[in-house]
Amino acid sequence: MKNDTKTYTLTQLHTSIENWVRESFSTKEIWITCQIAKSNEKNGHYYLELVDSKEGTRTAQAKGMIWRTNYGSIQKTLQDYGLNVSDVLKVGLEIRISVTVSFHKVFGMSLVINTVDPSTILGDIEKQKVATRKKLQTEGLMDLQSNLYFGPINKRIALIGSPNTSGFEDFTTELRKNAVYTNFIVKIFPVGVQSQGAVMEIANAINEASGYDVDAIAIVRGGGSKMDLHIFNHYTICEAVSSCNIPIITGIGHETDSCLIDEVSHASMKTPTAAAELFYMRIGMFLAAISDSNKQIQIQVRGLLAQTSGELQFYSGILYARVDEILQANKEALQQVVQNLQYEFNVFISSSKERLNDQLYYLQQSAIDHIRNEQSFIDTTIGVFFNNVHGLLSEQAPEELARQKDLLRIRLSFVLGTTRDFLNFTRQKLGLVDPTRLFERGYTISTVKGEDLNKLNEKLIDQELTTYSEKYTLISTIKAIKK
Amino acid sequence: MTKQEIKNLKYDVALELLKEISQKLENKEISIDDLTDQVQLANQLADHCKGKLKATEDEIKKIIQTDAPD
Amino acid sequence: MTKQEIKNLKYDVALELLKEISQKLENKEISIDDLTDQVQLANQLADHCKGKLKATEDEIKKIIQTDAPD
Amino acid sequence: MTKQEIKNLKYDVALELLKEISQKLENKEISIDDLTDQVQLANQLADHCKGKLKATEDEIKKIIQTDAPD
Amino acid sequence: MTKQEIKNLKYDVALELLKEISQKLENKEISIDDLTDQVQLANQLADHCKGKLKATEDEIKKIIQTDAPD
Amino acid sequence: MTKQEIKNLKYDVALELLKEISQKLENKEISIDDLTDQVQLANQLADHCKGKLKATEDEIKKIIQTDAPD
Amino acid sequence: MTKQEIKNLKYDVALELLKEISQKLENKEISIDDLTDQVQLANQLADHCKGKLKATEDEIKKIIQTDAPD
Repeated sequence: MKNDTKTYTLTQLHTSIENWVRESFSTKEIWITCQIAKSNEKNGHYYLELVDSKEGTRTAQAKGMIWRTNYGSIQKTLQDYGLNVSDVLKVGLEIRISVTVSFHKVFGMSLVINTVDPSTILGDIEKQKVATRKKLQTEGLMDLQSNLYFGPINKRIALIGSPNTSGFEDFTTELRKNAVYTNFIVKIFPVGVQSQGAVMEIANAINEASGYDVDAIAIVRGGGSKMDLHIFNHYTICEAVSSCNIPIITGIGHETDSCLIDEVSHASMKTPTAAAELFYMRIGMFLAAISDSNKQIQIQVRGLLAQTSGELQFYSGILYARVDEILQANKEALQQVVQNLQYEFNVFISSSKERLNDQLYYLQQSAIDHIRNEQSFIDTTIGVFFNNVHGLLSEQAPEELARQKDLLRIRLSFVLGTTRDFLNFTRQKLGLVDPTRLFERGYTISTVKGEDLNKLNEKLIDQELTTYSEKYTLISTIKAIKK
Repeated sequence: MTKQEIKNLKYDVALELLKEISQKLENKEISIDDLTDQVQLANQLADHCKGKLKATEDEIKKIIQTDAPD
Repeated sequence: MTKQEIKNLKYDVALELLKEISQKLENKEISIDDLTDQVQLANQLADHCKGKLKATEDEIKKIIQTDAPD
Repeated sequence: MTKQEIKNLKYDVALELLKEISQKLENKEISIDDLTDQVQLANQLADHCKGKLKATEDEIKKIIQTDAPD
Repeated sequence: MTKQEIKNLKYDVALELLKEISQKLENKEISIDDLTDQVQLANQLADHCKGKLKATEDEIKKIIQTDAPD
Repeated sequence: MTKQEIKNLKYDVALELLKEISQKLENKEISIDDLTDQVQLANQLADHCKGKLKATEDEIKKIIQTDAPD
Repeated sequence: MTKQEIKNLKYDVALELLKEISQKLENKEISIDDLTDQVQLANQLADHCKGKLKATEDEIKKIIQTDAPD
């Protein structure tokens, strides 16, 4: 590092910047848009943290402040538009402001706010209002209240407001102290119109009040800044008003634009006092209108009541007529069921009888069939039997007998034949051995000592041989034997 | 089955017995010797059933009649 | 078998005997000497069976008739 | 179902039971043995329904009449 | 065997005797001396059998006929 | 709905309920079992409405009367 | 043996004698001296037998013939 380079103190540097900033910006008024990230008040001064961001990322940040000396003029400008500084310097709000850039040797850069543009804030409120109105229209909630019947005489009033505020006092005082009519019964539903939970409180109060026997509900507020009254543009409150079946009269003190609640309620008056006036004036006008003649009043009242009670009678009438119809229809239905039941009973019994009779008849027929079958079986059996008996006697047995007799005859003739043959054969054989016959034919018989030659074993030489013939008996001696 | 026993039978049981006899007859499972008895029994069963039907009918009529003037 | 004995026979028994005789004849198990007796018996058995059948039928008809007017 | 039980029945339930019996009869799901009981029950149910109708009618008449002079 | 004796013979016995004579002939067990007597006997036995058959048939006819009108 | 609850009803609400009952009746959506109660309720609602009307009438009369010397 | 004696002989006896002579002749047991006598006797016996046979045959024919037309 070279030592010959020129070196300054921080003070010198800051002094230089301070001078440059003063020269360049102190007389210039610059308009910027930014968001309030932090807001603090101290000794009448406001210290803010201003930021700018793009897609969730901070792109710039600076200190901002409103000097006590400047506060008055800013407040005055805003007041003309029904706004307060305190409304405007709320964290999260986008604002358009004119600033002067200043630089302090110790505190660095800061933006001194000279003017706040109310139109940006008002534009925001307007935008929300438009969106909420559209939603209410879409849901068909805009005209519900205006269709409710708001009679001329509304004695019982539910009052929603913040007690001890001027608007509240104005309303109640006006009801009590007027020359027309004061005999009101007021049921108070206190709400804190400025507190954080004001929206829910008011909506709950409306719902609660609608459960009471009151003729109308009054919602009052003794004026306030545009931001203060902005809660009356809130959807939750408007929705509660629309859904309420008791006519709601608003008395919210505002000089310029009305709030959405005024648009959805049955009637809206500019101030709480005016709202109170509406109540007693209606009675007053009604009384005035009917004051000329008592009779006329009676007629008119009766007419009015008749109109209302006509509807009642109509529905009551329908009711009783329908009850009769229902009873009659039920009687007929019951009768139908009972008749049907009796019919079914009869059908059941008679079909049971038929089935029983069929069963019995079938059984009896089966029994008779069974008998008939047996009869024909016996007839067949005995028929076959007799047939067989007849066959045996007239054919089989006689044939057997005849066969035996034939066999006997055959055998007999065989026996006789063979016997005859045997005898004949014996005779022939006898003929062959009969010597007389042999000699006749020229044969001779020779014996030795009366014995057959063939039976002799001894030597035949020189033996005496006797030979028989037809005519002679020869004696000779054997000389030689030839074999 | 004695008359008394038949008398004590439920309608459904009696009808079932009747059907059984009928079935047996069809299958020739009943001897001629038993036939008369079985037919007699069947007849008694049928009478019993008829009686039950008649009684039921009468009761129903009675119930319906007492109901009628209503 | 005496007439009385036959008379006391059950239908089934009588029919069985009849069938037996018929069978025996068919099988030539009956001698000519016994034939008359067997024919006589068969005849009596058949008569008996028929009589039984007739009686059964009459009884059943009677049962059915007493049943009819119902 | 005892008389007391029937007495405690709602009209709609009784009517439904009545229809059920009718349905069962049509489908022959009821035995002859149970028929009398069922008829009796049906009758009691019908009476009960009639009674309820009558009572309802009377009560309504009373309600309307007390209302009438108005 | 006297005629009376033959007359008392059963059909089966007579037929048997007839067959025996026939058999004896076949077996040459009959002497020519006895032959005439035996043939005579055989003839009488056959006649006897015939008679028996005829008588049996008549009796059976009688049995069947008395049965016929039934 | 107790008498007290009815008493706290606004005229319009009571009339609305009355209309609802009327509508249900017309559509036969009410069981006989609930009929008496519904009629009773309807009657009470009607009475309530009538009372409200009457009260209104009376109040008006009173107002007129106080106003009368005018 | 005289002719008369032979005539009284039974067929079987005569046949037996004949067979004996025949046997003897075959066995040459008859001496030449007796031969003629024996052959003579045998011839007479054979004639006797033939006669008997013829007579028997005739008688049988008669018996059978009387039977034949049957």
